[in-house]
Amino acid sequence: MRQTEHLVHKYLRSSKRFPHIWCAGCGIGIFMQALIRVIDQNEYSKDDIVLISGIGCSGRLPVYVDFNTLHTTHGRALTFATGIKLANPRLKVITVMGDGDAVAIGGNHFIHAARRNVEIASFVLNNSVYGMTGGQSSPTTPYGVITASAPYGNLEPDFDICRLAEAAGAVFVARATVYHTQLLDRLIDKALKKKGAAVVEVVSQCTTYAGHFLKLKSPVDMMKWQKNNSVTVEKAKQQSEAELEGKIVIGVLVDRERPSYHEQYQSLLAEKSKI
Amino acid sequence: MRQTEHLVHKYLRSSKRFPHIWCAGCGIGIFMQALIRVIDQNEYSKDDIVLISGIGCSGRLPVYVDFNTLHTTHGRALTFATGIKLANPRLKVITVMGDGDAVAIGGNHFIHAARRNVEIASFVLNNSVYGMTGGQSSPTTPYGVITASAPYGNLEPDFDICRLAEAAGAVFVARATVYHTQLLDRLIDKALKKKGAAVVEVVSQCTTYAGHFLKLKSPVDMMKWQKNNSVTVEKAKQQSEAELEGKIVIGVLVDRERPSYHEQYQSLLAEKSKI
Amino acid sequence: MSNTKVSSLKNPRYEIRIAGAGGQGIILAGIMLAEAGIIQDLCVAQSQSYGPETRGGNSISEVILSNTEIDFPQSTELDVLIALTQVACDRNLPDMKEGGLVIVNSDAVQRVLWDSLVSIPFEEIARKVGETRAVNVAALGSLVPFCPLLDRRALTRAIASRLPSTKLEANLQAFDKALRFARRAKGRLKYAGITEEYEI
Amino acid sequence: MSNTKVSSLKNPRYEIRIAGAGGQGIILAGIMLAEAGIIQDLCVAQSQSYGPETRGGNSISEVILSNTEIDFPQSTELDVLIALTQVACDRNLPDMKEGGLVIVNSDAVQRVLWDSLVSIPFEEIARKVGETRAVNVAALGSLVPFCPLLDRRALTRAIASRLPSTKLEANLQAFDKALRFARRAKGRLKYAGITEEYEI
Amino acid sequence: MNKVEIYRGWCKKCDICIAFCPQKVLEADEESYPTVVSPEKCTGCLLCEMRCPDFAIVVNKDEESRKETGPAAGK
Amino acid sequence: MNKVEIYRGWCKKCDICIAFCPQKVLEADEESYPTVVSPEKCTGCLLCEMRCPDFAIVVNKDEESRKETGPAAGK
Amino acid sequence: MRKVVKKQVLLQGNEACVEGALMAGCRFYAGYPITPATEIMEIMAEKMPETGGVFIQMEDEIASLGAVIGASLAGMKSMTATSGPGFSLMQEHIGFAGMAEVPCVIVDVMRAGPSTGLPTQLSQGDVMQARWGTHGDHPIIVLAPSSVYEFFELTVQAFNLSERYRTPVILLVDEVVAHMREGVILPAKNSLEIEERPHPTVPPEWYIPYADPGTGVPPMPAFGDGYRYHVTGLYHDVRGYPTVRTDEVEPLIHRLFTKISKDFDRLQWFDAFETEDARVTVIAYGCVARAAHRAVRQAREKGLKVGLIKLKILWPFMRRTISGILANSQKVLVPELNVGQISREVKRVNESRCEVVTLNKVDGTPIKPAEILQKLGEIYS
Amino acid sequence: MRKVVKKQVLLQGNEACVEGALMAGCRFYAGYPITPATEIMEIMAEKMPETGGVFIQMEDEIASLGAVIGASLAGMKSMTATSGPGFSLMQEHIGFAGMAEVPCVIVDVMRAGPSTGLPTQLSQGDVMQARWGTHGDHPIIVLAPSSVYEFFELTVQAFNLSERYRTPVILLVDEVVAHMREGVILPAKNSLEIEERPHPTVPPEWYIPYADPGTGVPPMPAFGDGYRYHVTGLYHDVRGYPTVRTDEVEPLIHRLFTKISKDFDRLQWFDAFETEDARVTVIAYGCVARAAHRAVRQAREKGLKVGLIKLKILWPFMRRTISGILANSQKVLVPELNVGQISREVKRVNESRCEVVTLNKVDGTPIKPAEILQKLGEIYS
Ligand SMILES: Cc1ncc(C[n+]2csc(CCOP(=O)(O)OP(=O)(O)O)c2C)c(N)n1
Ligand SMILES: Cc1ncc(C[n+]2csc(CCOP(=O)(O)OP(=O)(O)O)c2C)c(N)n1
Ligand code: SF4
Ligand code: SF4
Ligand code: SF4
Ligand code: SF4
Ligand code: SF4
Ligand code: SF4
Ligand SMILES: [Mg+2]
Ligand SMILES: [Mg+2]
Repeated sequence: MRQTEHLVHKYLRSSKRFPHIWCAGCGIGIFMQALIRVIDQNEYSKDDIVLISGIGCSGRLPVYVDFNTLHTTHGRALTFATGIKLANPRLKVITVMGDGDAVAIGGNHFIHAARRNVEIASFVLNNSVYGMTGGQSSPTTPYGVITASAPYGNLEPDFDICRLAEAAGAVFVARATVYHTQLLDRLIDKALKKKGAAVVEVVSQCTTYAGHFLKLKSPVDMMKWQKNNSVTVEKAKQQSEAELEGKIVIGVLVDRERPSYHEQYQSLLAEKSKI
Repeated sequence: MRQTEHLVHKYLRSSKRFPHIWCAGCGIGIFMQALIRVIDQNEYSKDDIVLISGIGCSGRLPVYVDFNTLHTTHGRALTFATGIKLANPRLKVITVMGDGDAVAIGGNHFIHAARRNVEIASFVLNNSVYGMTGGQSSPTTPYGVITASAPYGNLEPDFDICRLAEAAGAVFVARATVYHTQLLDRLIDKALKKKGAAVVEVVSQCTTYAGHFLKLKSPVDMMKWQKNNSVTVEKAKQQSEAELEGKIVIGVLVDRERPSYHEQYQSLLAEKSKI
Repeated sequence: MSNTKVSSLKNPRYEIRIAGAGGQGIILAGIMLAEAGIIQDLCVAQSQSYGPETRGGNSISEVILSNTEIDFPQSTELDVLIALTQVACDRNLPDMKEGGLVIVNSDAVQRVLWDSLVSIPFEEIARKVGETRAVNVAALGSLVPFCPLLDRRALTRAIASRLPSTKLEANLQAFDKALRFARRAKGRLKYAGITEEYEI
Repeated sequence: MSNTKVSSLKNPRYEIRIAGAGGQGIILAGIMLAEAGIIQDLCVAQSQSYGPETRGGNSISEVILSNTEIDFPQSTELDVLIALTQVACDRNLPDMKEGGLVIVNSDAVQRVLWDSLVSIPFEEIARKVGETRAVNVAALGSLVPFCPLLDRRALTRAIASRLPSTKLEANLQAFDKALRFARRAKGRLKYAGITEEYEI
Repeated sequence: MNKVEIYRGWCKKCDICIAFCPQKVLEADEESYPTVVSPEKCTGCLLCEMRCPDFAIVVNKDEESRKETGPAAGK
Repeated sequence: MNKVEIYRGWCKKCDICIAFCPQKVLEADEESYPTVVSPEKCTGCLLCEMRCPDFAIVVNKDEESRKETGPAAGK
Repeated sequence: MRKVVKKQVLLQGNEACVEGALMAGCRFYAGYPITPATEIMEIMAEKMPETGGVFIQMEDEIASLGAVIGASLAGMKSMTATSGPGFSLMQEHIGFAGMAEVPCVIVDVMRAGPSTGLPTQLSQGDVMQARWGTHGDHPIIVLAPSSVYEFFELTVQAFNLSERYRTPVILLVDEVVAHMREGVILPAKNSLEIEERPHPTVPPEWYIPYADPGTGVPPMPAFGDGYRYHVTGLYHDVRGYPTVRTDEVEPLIHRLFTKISKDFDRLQWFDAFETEDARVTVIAYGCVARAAHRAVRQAREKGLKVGLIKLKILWPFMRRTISGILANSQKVLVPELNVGQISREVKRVNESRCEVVTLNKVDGTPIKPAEILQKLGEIYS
Repeated sequence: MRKVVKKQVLLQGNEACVEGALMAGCRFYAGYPITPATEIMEIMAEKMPETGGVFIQMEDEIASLGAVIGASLAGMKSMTATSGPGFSLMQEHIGFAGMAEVPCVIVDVMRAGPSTGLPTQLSQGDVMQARWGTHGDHPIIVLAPSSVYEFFELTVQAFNLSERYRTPVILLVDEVVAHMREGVILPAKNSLEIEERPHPTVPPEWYIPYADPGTGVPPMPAFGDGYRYHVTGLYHDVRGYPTVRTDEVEPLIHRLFTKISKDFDRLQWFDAFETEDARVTVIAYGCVARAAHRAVRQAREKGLKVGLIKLKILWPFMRRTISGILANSQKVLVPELNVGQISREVKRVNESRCEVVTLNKVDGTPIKPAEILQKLGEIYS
């Protein structure tokens, strides 16, 4: 019986680059496979997809896949994405950002993209740490834990990325973990189809750095932790704030309608353009 | 009967600089007077107050008052404030920012300061426009209105500054207008006393630029508009979202307790410092 | 690229400055004046300056008119200064060409130490025509009798092109009134060297 | 500031490089080696390089030991190369001094074209002592018989100072085993010019 | 009687004090400056002072108002 | 029978596939690579494939599983 | 073609810039307001929708240039405009555009600095920053107009150069040139040569995004054109993939420089006045060149043999042209509205051929013709 | 004082930097991680609380330098460290610190650029950026160590200069110097002279914050000291209040420059090796100076009369020292890990006294002694 070909091969750039640079058990690869799977299911043309990242371990994703790919500067992926979508609205524009990328240095672009509502599907790979630079605290690092830049424990509370996106105005906000792959697929699918600024927080594991300070030794432990600490949106509604303390609420958190920026701009063009 | 001295004279730097540069009827002066009043009531020492602004019409405030004053770069007031408060926790650190300053270019520092919870009292003078540069849209400019940079109407929805501060983690969040001076006094007072990141949105009028596009001709019209469109938090609780559409909800929106960054840092110092 | 011989300096070059406070429409007046030059197919250069306080600070607008290419686009020595406030007058006098003409707003300027001086009540004129903001256009009217390069019709066309039609009538009235004032004043001028020079 | 006459080059300078894959503790080994130099009061310079892939990429660490001031702190021609992987061996051979010594990890390196070669099963040794991560310390052990400047006791002290005490025992065992391997290998070496030079 | 003083050197004629005085104490004069037309109606509520963007208006309360509402805005 | 294939060239021995296979189909061999120990138990649920961060595992479903759950993860 | 006699129009410098951009085919503008560049943004907000282009106001200058680069990658000619503080913030992305070879035009209307400085006042203080502001070795093209018409013309050329070389091009403008109005005759739509970035002619399978086609400038498809490729700010191989191999890094850096430097001869843009027999030559740019022009005229009237070179390109520095001048003059005078920036370059290439005299002003006001004239008188011998 | 014989310790360059900062009295660190500067931040995170100082990780580099400036205004000696991309982002605030005269130290551990470049590789590409990166005319001091000990020593001096002149000081370090370990003997705590910013001696009522006390450096109280004053990035008068008056602007800019330039003589920091009779002199800095040192030794062994000047201060450029060298050598060789940055300055001040030869490498790897030796051989005559 012949060797079965993994679906990803239809989308990978060249096997020379593999195995990829991510550490054993790192969650980024799990997300990458899910993204490819959903794109494949929807039969989007590779030519129409633009995949944009910032800088970080997650920022290395685009180089592996055969789309129009763009590895930008740290924190700024959404600014490039905005330009691309407005310049050619036919393109399906996707950003992949790390937690540091999206909400540390890139926090301003993150909230403005959510507000402005340009149709971009954004995925924040939240591993609660700066992976690429060696395990420093990020704005999503839990309070109190010890990191490379917080040897006495992190004194800062963490952001809730989804609440921030919601408060800023994103029309679709959702959360999954890389453990919950099927949910992840569904959320990616919804985000890719949303006409407007869609944000999915993907809770992931940095096995090399975050495992250490979260006192979870192996990738498996970290994924078990994701499994055991997650609560679906539906269940969460029936729980008290205290019960939800420290839990990961997964599922669709916001799904609302608002005309996207580029739709409105297209109407403006239809009205004003003299050519 | 001798001429009564206005309270502000105790705090103004030199009457040579007056009348100040703000346009007739601009709300910034009303806020400035309120701030002085509350500081005076609390008998804070001028030497202990550091007043920090970014760039914009509101950024011109510090030059007039006899505190330790700092006029920084556009959008970055909170970063300087953070350094000052941590370097000398005894100081009462206050920032005054415009809406563009605080949540356009400065949006990232705004959410991080709220999250980090350094004890800084921040006042965002929201006139819904870039006043200093001549009336361009800001992130709080209402949808649809025509501005110097949106000749065909603003296509972007506006931020709710207070919701953003809340989602980011600020421990005290409140809103007043310059019409509601007494409320303003109370909120300034609470913010100055809060141990942690406190944010007060001060809805103000830019009579020169915003009046124009809001179709409110005079400062008086604009303040009437503030009066007529405001709803107190208490009343708002009894109203539906639809009823609140376009309304300014005033009062204390968030008031919660969380140890401030510098308190925690002081404990860390007490434990680790070898000198 | 080109290596040109520069032409002689013996070309008439007429430097006009309007000075006053922010909000008096001074920059617009400069633009109208420059626009008139364009309509007459002259070479023109218009520039302005104002303090950081765009609103209320001191503001000036200048126009250079010339028959040939303008090398330096800002004033070197003013042929005419129109001063709408006392401060503006005091600050700008040092930039006058010897023998140049100073036109002041008599409603706001009291003291001027200059020989060749014309005083016109621009604010009064503006009030009279029912459009207090017409001070700037009135100021332009006062220029006509003195500036040989300037064509009255071109200037009114330029004014018309930059004003909303509802305000035009009153503004042109102010323009005419000021022009007539100026004409009368010209007769009384002790010395007005610069204007003579071109008035052939 | 000073204008010194530089001293002669005739000073012994000993260049050691450890090369392998990220995660093999190579940089730590370099630091231990340098630390040993410090303990012996030698002049030392330690440096490293790795690709952007800190994890898993190629990684090298080098140490220069000298009795006198070290001018250039990186290798020019290696006296000793310890290669823990085949790729590391292939890539670093070109930097060898003629007659220098190559020590390879026989568990991972099969082909080497070099005269003065010593092959030691570092991984095997590490497994034997029950601490698979002791490969790097084992590698250090193999250096002792060949590097005349290096004092065994200083090196073990340096190792002890950089390891958690729970791991120390096993690591020192690996160190000793590798040292003994190396001693035996030294006897069999066809040609080991560089080492002779200092071994007096 | 409460005394409302206006400092013309700083006043920018924005009309705010006039518009929002609950007692209609103030009116614009022919030069558009606010001026006190009904001093007797003034309750010393200080709203005009507090809302003046240019610190150009100050209310000197009489004994009675002081007792009721405190000495001045700042104290 | 469903066939689970593991590509060692890419596998980084993270154990994720082993730990989360609902049927305990996989186990680590002596080199720590995952290996199929109970092929017959595999239900073709694809969870191992979907969770492998290195695309090193692929499940070739038999006819029956295909009918029940569709052809493969991607389709 | 029927020749239409076109009439003068009165344009502000910043307006002329927009006209130039439109003529060059700019269809994307992203920006953030800042004095004295704001007009460019405001006019663009009006014009872009009319021309089927895109205008967007971003949250800051970093975002603005990010969006501009993105739009350019999607195939649109794109630009932004700012002033000192915003220009400082754009530096990281200027380097990105250089490294990823994304055409774009950045206008810096200089104001007096450093820091917030004098927002409404005149200066030429950003000349060196335009060359060296971003980290790492990189080439850059910087143009400096001295009149309203030149601002129009050089904006067109900025786009042309940017497309031709796939590089960010900076227009460095002083406040006088940005804000003054002059009568200009705009050329007819099709009378100017408009350049487009090289497009790949091979099918996507053959396309190697960063291979040197001989010109140093690899063809560039737009995202969505079917040529899927990878763009990064990391050092990359010819396929665009990250590399640390010295044999791939070195040629990349080398190509980034040589694609422009091979054309140095074509990039000597200047106007010369009376330089042929000049004993003293003034080297100037921007509004100072206008003052110098008048001063040179006045000096000639007095019989002084002086000339003027007005630089239109500041970077790459016109070594060739200036060397020629230095060889033939006894002295050169470099008046600038800064403490001496281009004069450093003049000295660098001078090799003591002649005396380099500077005239500097940093108080926010213009250098007047009389000041230059006086200096010319002083140093003339 | 009893002399204690101190022993060598093995320190990494970045560790030595922290030791230097601590010895200089640094009590505030704000930063954002970036290769290859991250170690400085991580060690500071550990050391600051131990020394009673403050450490904070900010949301980006802009915020980091903002916090550093704030802390310095509140009286603490403060620093941050970054690399190219972060250094580009800091440019606006570097200008602010210069204009507002706030002492602070910024370490730029250079990586190969432009843009993201080669994060882990070696380069000296930011030399010109360190001088010219922010907008507007401004002076700056930039130091460049070439060994672990020097990194320690120059960090102490960076604080000293920063305090003495109330100016930001930049430490420009290459990856080799930052990451290598050498044995160093740290001086005893009190053996080094530590400078403090001038403090006002007059009572608050008499204090005029930006008046020149003769030294060009006005006394600086801390916020909270009772001297309430205004700090701004705008041009300001002696009281710190915004001004556009040319008679106030001009003296301010002038003072900002002269407070440093009057001390040029004191700021010629270099080491010279065998330069006295050298026919060819190498001018180098950072790790390249180490390679040059060896090459010069080797060349001398062969009988070539060559020497080396190792620069410790890059900016202000040591015109005086270099002019002396240029006057006495027949040729100078400037090897650099960039396309030629300091060599431009050498050429500028050369005035054709001697031939300036460059040796450049931009592939992320070091220049080896052998390469310099070879070049020396080639040009020696
Ligand atoms: C302007 C700038 N600052 C800092 C860096 C260094 N840097 C690279 S990645 C990174 C953080 C990565 O963290 P995150 O975004 O969470 O991604 P992860 O690696 O965890 O996937 C940092 C700080 C940079 N490249 N550019
Ligand atoms: C980096 C930078 N970008 C842009 C500017 C120009 N600028 C000055 S103030 C301002 C906006 C002011 O708006 P806001 O903050 O709302 O204050 P307001 O004037 O309305 O009080 C802008 C864009 C600047 N000074 N610095
Ligand atoms: S460091 Fe962490 S985030 Fe980065 S590849 Fe490794 S496991 Fe993944
Ligand atoms: S422009 Fe607007 S915000 Fe600025 S001073 Fe005038 S009214 Fe106030
Ligand atoms: S104090 Fe009150 S009542 Fe009296 S004038 Fe002022 S607003 Fe009116
Ligand atoms: S509120 Fe103040 S500024 Fe306005 S009119 Fe009254 S006194 Fe004058
Ligand atoms: S497909 Fe499902 S049952 Fe089969 S091996 Fe994978 S996880 Fe186990
Ligand atoms: S999940 Fe993938 S990488 Fe991990 S052990 Fe299984 S096959 Fe290997
Ligand atoms: Mg992360
Ligand atoms: Mg505003």
